[in-house]
Amino acid sequence: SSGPSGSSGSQETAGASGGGDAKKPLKMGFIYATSTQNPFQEMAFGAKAAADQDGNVTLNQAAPVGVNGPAQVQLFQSAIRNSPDGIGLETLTPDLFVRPINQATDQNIPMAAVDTAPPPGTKVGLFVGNSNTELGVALGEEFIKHVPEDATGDVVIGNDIPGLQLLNQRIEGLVSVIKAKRPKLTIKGPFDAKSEPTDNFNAWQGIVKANPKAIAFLGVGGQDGVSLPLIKQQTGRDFLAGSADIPPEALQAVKKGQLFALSSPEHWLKGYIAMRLLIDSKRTGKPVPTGWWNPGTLVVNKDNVDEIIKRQTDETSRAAYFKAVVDKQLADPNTYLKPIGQAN
Amino acid sequence: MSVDDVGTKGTPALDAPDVPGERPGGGLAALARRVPAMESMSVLVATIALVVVIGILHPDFLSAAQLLDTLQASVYVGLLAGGMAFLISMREIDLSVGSMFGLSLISMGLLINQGLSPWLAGLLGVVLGGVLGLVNALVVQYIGIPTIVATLATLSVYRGLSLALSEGQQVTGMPVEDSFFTILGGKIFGVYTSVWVLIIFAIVLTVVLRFTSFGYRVRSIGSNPDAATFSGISANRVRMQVLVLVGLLAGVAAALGLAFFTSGDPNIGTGFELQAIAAAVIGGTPLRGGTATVVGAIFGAILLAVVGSGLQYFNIPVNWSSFATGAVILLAVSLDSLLRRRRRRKDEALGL
Amino acid sequence: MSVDDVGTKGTPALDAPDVPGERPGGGLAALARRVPAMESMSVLVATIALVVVIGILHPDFLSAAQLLDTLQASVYVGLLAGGMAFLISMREIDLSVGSMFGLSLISMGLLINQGLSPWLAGLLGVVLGGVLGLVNALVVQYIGIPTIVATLATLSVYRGLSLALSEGQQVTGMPVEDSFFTILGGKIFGVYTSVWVLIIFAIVLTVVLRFTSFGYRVRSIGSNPDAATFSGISANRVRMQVLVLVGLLAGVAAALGLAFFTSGDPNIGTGFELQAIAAAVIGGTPLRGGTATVVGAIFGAILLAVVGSGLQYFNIPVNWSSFATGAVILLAVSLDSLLRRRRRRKDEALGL
Amino acid sequence: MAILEARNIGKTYGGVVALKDAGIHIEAGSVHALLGENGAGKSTLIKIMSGAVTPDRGGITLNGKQVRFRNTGDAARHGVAVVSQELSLFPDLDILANLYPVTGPRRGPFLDRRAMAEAAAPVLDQLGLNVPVRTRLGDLSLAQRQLVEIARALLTKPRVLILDEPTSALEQASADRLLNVVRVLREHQVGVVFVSHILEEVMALSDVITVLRNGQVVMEAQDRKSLSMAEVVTAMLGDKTVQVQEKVTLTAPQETAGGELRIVNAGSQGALSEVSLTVRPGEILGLAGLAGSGHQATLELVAGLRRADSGEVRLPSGRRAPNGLRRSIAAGVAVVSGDRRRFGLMLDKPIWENIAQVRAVALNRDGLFLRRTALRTRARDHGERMSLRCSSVDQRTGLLSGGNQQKVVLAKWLDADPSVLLLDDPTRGVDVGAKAEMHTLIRSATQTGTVTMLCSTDVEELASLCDRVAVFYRGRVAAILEGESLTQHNILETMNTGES
Ligand SMILES: Nc1ncnc2c1ncn2[C@@H]1O[C@H](COP(=O)(O)OP(=O)(O)OP(=O)(O)O)[C@@H](O)[C@H]1O
Ligand SMILES: Nc1ncnc2c1ncn2[C@@H]1O[C@H](COP(=O)(O)OP(=O)(O)OP(=O)(O)O)[C@@H](O)[C@H]1O
Ligand SMILES: [Mg+2]
Ligand SMILES: [Mg+2]
Repeated sequence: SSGPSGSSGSQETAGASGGGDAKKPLKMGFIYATSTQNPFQEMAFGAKAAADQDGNVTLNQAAPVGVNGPAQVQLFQSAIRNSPDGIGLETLTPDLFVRPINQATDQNIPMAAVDTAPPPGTKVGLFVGNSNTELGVALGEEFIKHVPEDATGDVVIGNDIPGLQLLNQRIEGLVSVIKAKRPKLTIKGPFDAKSEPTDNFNAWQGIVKANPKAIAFLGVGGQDGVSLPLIKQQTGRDFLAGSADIPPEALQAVKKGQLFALSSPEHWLKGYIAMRLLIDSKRTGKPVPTGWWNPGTLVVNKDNVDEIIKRQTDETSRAAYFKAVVDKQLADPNTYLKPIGQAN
Repeated sequence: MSVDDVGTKGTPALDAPDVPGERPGGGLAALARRVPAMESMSVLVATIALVVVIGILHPDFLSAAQLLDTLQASVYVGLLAGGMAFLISMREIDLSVGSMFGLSLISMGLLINQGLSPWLAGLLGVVLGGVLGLVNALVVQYIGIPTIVATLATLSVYRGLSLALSEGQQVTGMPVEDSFFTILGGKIFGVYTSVWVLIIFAIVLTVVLRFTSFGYRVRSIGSNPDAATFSGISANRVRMQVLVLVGLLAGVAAALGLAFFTSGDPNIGTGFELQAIAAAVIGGTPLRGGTATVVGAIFGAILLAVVGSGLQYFNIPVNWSSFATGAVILLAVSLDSLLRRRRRRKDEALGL
Repeated sequence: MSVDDVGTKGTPALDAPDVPGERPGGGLAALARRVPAMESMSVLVATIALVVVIGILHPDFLSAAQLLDTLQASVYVGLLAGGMAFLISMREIDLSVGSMFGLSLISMGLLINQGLSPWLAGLLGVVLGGVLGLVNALVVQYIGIPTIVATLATLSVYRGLSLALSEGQQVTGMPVEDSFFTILGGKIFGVYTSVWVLIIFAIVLTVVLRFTSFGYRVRSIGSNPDAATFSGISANRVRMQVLVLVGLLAGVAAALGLAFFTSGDPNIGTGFELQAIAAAVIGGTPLRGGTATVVGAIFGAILLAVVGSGLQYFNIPVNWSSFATGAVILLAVSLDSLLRRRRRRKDEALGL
Repeated sequence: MAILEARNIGKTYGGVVALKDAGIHIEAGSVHALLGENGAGKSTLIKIMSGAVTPDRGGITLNGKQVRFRNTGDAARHGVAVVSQELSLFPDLDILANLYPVTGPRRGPFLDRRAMAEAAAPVLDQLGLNVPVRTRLGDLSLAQRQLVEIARALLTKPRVLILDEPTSALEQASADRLLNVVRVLREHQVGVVFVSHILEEVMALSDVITVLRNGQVVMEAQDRKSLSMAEVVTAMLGDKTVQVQEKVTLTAPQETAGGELRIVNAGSQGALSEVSLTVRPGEILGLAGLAGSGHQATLELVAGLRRADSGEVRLPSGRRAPNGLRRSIAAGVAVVSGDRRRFGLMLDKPIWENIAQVRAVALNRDGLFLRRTALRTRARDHGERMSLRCSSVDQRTGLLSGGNQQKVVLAKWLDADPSVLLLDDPTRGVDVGAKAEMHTLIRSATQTGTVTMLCSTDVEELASLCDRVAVFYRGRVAAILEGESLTQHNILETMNTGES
C-alpha cells in the first residue's frame, strides 16, 4: 500500500550518517488487545501501514481472540523472542505486563506503548496514545452545543466494559464538561451497557425505556453509536445521542443526524505513529523519542462526516487521508510529545 | 422404583386417559391438559414471578412495549436454546452456536451487499447455518472427537471466518426498505415478527421432539446409547441430523437478527453458547440426557432476558451490574427449583 | 491393564505390573512404567508434534526461553483444568472457575494494598478460593440446582464482586520486591516457580485421584451414581469436597498469577472456564464421567498454550488469527484422537 | 425344518473365548431350551442370532436362507425378536415409546401413539402389566421393566422369539403367566428359544434342550421327555458336582455374635402395618410375598430406604436403625440389590474396583491410601470362592456374563463383612452349580453371627436356604414358616391366600 512517506528522504541521509541501517531487514512485532474488535484492528492496520511503507520490515502482529489479558501477555512473550528490532504493545490491561516488558527492555528491544500508558515499574520511554479524558471532553463540548444553558433533565451515560480504565477516563472527561457547563442537568449512571452487539442493544433498550424522561443518552464505546440510533429509529423517541469510536453504522447515523457527534480516538494514527517511530529510529540510529505522543482526538459531526466515511472505505483511503496528518505530526515531534506522567 | 408401588406409579396427570391425545393435533390439546405436569411450568412461573416483582417495584416495566422488547430480546438465544435442548437430551453440547449465528448473519449481509435479493440472501444464510452444523457433525464423526471439543474449535473457526469475510468491519448499507427488513424486522399484529417466529418454532420443535420417530430416536440415544445402537438407531445419523438442525436454527436466528438490526457486526453472538446452554438447563433439560423440553428452554431464555432488561430499572452502579445479574439469576432458579422439588424428590427416591 | 493379564484367570501375574505401584510414592514409578498405556499420552504426543512442526517452520520457537514462557502461560488454565478433571469425572461442570480465579486474585491485591503481608494475603486468597467453591457447593446442595446452572450464576456473581471490590480499577502498587513476588513470580533453577507448582499439583492430584479412597469415590459417582449411592457413598459430600478443591486450585492459580503479573485486573480470568473444560476433555477426561486424568488435563492446557504462542510466529493477517487458532486446535485434537483410537482398538481386542 | 439356525458359531473377545463351536436350530412350534452354566456362552449365541453381535465364525440361516442382521431392529423386521438378559430399554421414555423402539405405526410424519396404545393393550394385560402406558420406564420396578421388554418382543409378532432368562426377575405368578404366553405362541407355530437357570420351569416348558459348556455344545437338541433333571445338570456342569447344601439347623446364638435385629410393629404408609419380626444372629430369615405385599418394603425399612411411620427397627448393635441408606450401610447393613446393572455395579470398571467399592471406598476401612495389590488379591479370593468366570480381576465388569455379574455384586457386600445382610434376589440368573456355592457362602457368612434377611423371586431358594420364612400378605406378616411347615407349597399358598 502507498503509505505516507513523510521524512523518508531525510531518513536515507540520516541513515547513512547515523549508526542506523536503512536497508537491514527488521523483525518487529505489534501485539494488540484483541483481534475481534474493530478499534484494535484499526491500530493494527496503522502499524502494518508503517511497516509496509518501509518495505523491509517483517511485522508479527498478534492478538488474543477476545480481550484476555493473560493470553496477550503470552503473545507478547513470544514477540520478545521473534521481534528483536522493536515491539508496539497495545493493551487494555497494561499492569499485567510489568515483568514481560522489563524482560523485553532488559534485552534492549525498543518498545512503544500504544493506547494505554506503560505501567509504572517499567522502562518504556514512548507512549503513543490519545487522551481519553480529552476525548470525553470533546464529546461533552459537542453535546453542550445542542443543549441550551438552562436545560434541565436527565443525561444517562453507559459503559460497555465495566472495569476498563480508558472507558472510565472518557466518562470522567465527558461528565466534567457537562457538570461544569450545564449544571442543571442531572447525570445518571454510568450503567452497564454490555459490549456484545445484541447485548449492547438490549441493554440500551432497557435503559432508554427505564429513563423515559431523559433528554440524552451518551455512550463512550464503539457499539453504543450503533445501538442508540437504532433505538431512536424503532421507538420513534427523540433524544440526544452521542458516542465514541467510528464504526461505519455509527458514521451513517451521524450523517442521518441520529447522533449529534462521535468522538474518535484516531486508532489508526496511534498504530501508525508508534510503529513509524520505532522503525525510523532503527533506520536513522537515533534513539526512540521519549514521552507521551498524543495524536489527538477527532470529533466527527455533520460537518466532516462525509470526509470521514470516505476515509474509512479501505486501507488506501485511510493512508491517503492520514498522509498529511502524519507528515505534520512527524515534522515537529515536540508539539505532540508531553511527559509520560501527564498521560490521561 | 420399589416393587411395592406396582400400578400406583405415575402421577394422576399421567394416568389421565389421553390416548385420544396421542394424535399430534390433539396431542397439543393433550399437552395443554398436562400443562401443570410439564417440566417447563416451573420456569415459566419463576419468570412470571420475576416480572411481577420487578413490576411492583417499577410499574413502567409492565408496559406492553417493555415486555415485548424483552420477549424480542430473548428470541435469538431462545431459538438456539431450543436446538440445544435437542442436543443436550442426547448428551451432546454445541459450543459453536454463537459463532454459527454470527457467521450466517455476516454472510447474509455480505450477500445482500453483493446485490442479492435480501430474501434469497436470508434463505442462503439459513442454509449456510445448516451447512456449518453439518461440518460440525462431520468433524465429530470422522475425526472422532467429542462434540464439545469439536465445536469449541469451530467456535473460533466460524468466528474467525466472519471476521475475515467482513474484514473486521460492520456490514452496513442494507436496503432497509426491502420487505425482508420491514417484515422480519417489523411487527405483525403489534408483536415483533421474530417473536411470532419463535412461537412457531417452539411448537414445531416440540411436536418433532414428542411426536415423530426422529424425536424418539433423539431421546432414546440420550436415555440409553447402547440400547439405542442395538435396536438399530444410528447415533451418528441422528447426531448429524440434530447438529444440522441446530445450525439451521442459528441461521434462522441470524436472519431475524439481521432484519432487526439492519447491520451486522462480526462479533455478534459472542457468548451466546453459554446463554443457550444455561437457558436449556434452567428450562428443565438435564445434562444427563434422555429428556428435553423445547418450551422450557425458550422460557429459560426469556427468564434470562427478563433479568437483563429488568435490572436496567434499578439504576445498578456499573461495577455492580454483573453481581446483580448473577444474584437475580440465582434467585430465579432457586424459585424454579423450589417448584420442581416435589417431582425431583420422587425421582430421587431409590428402592430395591 | 497390561497384556499379560489376559486369559490367565487370576494368576499372581496379574499383580506384577502394579506391585511397587501401591505405595503412592512408588505409585509414580509404576505410573512411569505404565506410561505408554496412559490416557494422557496421546495428547502429550500431539502437543510435542505441534511444537516440532512450529519449530521446523520457525526455529526460534524451540528456544528454551520461549518454551518455558509457553509452559508458564499454561499454568493458570492448567491448574483449573486439573480440578475440572475431578469434577467432570463425576459428571459435573464448574463454570465459575475463571471468576473464582479473578476474585481471589483481586482480593489478594486489595489485601496487600491494605498493608497485609503478601504471603499472608496470598494464603487468605487461596482460602477465599476454597470458600467460593464451598459457596458453589452449598448453592447446588441446598437450592438443589444443577452445578452448571449454579456456577453459571456464581460466574457473574464472583466476577461482579471483583469489579465491585476494585471499583472497576486495576489493582496496582504491589510491593514487587517482596519475596512473595520475587519467589512465586520468579524462577527456581531457571524454571518459573509457577511451573514447579503446576508439576507438584499434577503429582499430588494424580495421587489423590488414583490412590486415595476419596479419588475412588469421585470416580465411582461418575461411573454409576445410583450404584455409588447404593454402596453408601454420599454424592453430596463428595461433590462438596471436589467443588472446594476446585476453588482452592483457583486460589492457588490466583496467587501465582498475582505474583507474576504484580497487579490485578478485575476482568482477569474471563473465559478460563471454557478453556479449562476444553483442556480436561482434550486431555482424555470424557464428559460421561467415571474416569479422569489430571496429567492429561494439564497437557491439554499446555497444548492450548502452544497453539497460542505458536501462532504468534506465523504473522497471521489480523482478521484471520481467530480462524487460525480454531483450525490449529482442530488439527491437534485430530492427531490426538487418531492416536487414542489406535490404543482403544488394542484394548478392545484384549476384551478389557 | 428349522426356521432359524445358527451353525458352528465362534466368538472370541480378546483372550476370552465366549463361543468355540456352538450352534442351535429352532423349529416352528417348539420351545427350545438353551442351558449352560454362567459364562457358557448362551447370551453370546443369542446376541449373535439377533444381530446384536457379529460372530467371528459361522453363519445364520433364516428359512434356509443365509442372513446377517445389522442390528436387533433389523432382526425384528425379519421376524426374529429377542428379550435380552440385560434389558435394553430407555428409562427416560414412557412405556409406550419403549414398546416401539426406532419407529412405530405412523400417521403422516407422526407416530400414531393411539394406534400404538391400542395394539399394546392386549399384550400388556396378557402379561399382567397393568400400568398406565405413559409411565416413565425409569419409575418401574425391575420385574415390570422385564415385562415391558417381553411385551416389546411380542409386539413385533415374531416367528422366532428368543428369551434370555426372562423370568429371572419375575415372581412366581407373573413367571407362570409368561410361561402360558409362551405355550400359546407355541400353538401358533412360533419357534421359541428359552434360556433359564430355573430348571423346574425349563423341564415344565421346553420340548427340546441344548446345553452349552465353555462355548461348546455338549448336548444337542435332546428331547426333553427323554431327560431327567439330573442328566441336564451333569451336562451343564460336566465333572463338577453340586454339593447339595445340607441345611444346618441353627446353632444356638453364639457368644461371638452380636444381638438380634428387631422390627417392632413397624408401619409405613400404604406398604406395611404392624410388622414385628426378630432375626437372630446367624439366622437367615426369608421374606416372601406377592409384589407389593410388603416383603420388599420390609427390606427397604431395614436398609433405611423407607421411613417407619410407626414402630421401630433396632439393629443388632441395639441402636435404632438410622434413616437413609448411607447411614445404615455405615452402621453395618449390607443391601444386595437385585437390580445389578442399575444399583449394583460400575459396568465400566474392573471387577476388583467393584468388589472394593463398599468396604475400601465407601466405608474407608482400608485407610486413606488404597493398595491395589491388596484389593485385587481380595477380589480374586472372592472370585475364586464363588467360581467367578473372568479373564482377570482387571476385566471390565460389564463384559462379564449376567450370572457372573451377579456374583460380583454379592462379593462386594460380603467383602464389607456386614452385621446385617439384606439380600434381594442374590442369585438372580446364577446357574445351579454356582447357586449352591453362593448359598454356602451366604451360610458361612451367617456363621459369624450375621443377621440375614432374604427376599427372592425363587421360592425354591427361600425354602432351601432360609431357617424361617415370613410370608407377607397385604402389608402384614401372614405367617412365619419354619421347620416342617417350611415348604415351597406352603410358602406359595400363604403368599396367595394369606392363610397357611
Ligand atoms: N463383550 C465382551 N467382552 C469380553 N468378554 C465377553 C463379552 N461378552 C461376553 N463375554 C464373555 O463371554 C463368556 C460368555 O458370556 P455369556 O454372557 O454368553 O454367558 P451366559 O451363558 O449368558 O452366562 P449367564 O448364564 O451368566 O448369562 C463369558 O466368559 C463372558 O465373560
Ligand atoms: N423397525 C425398525 N427397526 C430398526 N430400524 C428401523 C426400523 N424402522 C426404521 N428403522 C431405521 O430407522 C431409520 C429411519 O427410519 P424411519 O422410517 O423412522 O425414518 P424417519 O422417521 O422418516 O426419519 P426422520 O425421522 O429423520 O424423518 C432407517 O435407517 C431405518 O433403517
Ligand atoms: Mg447370559
Ligand atoms: Mg444369567
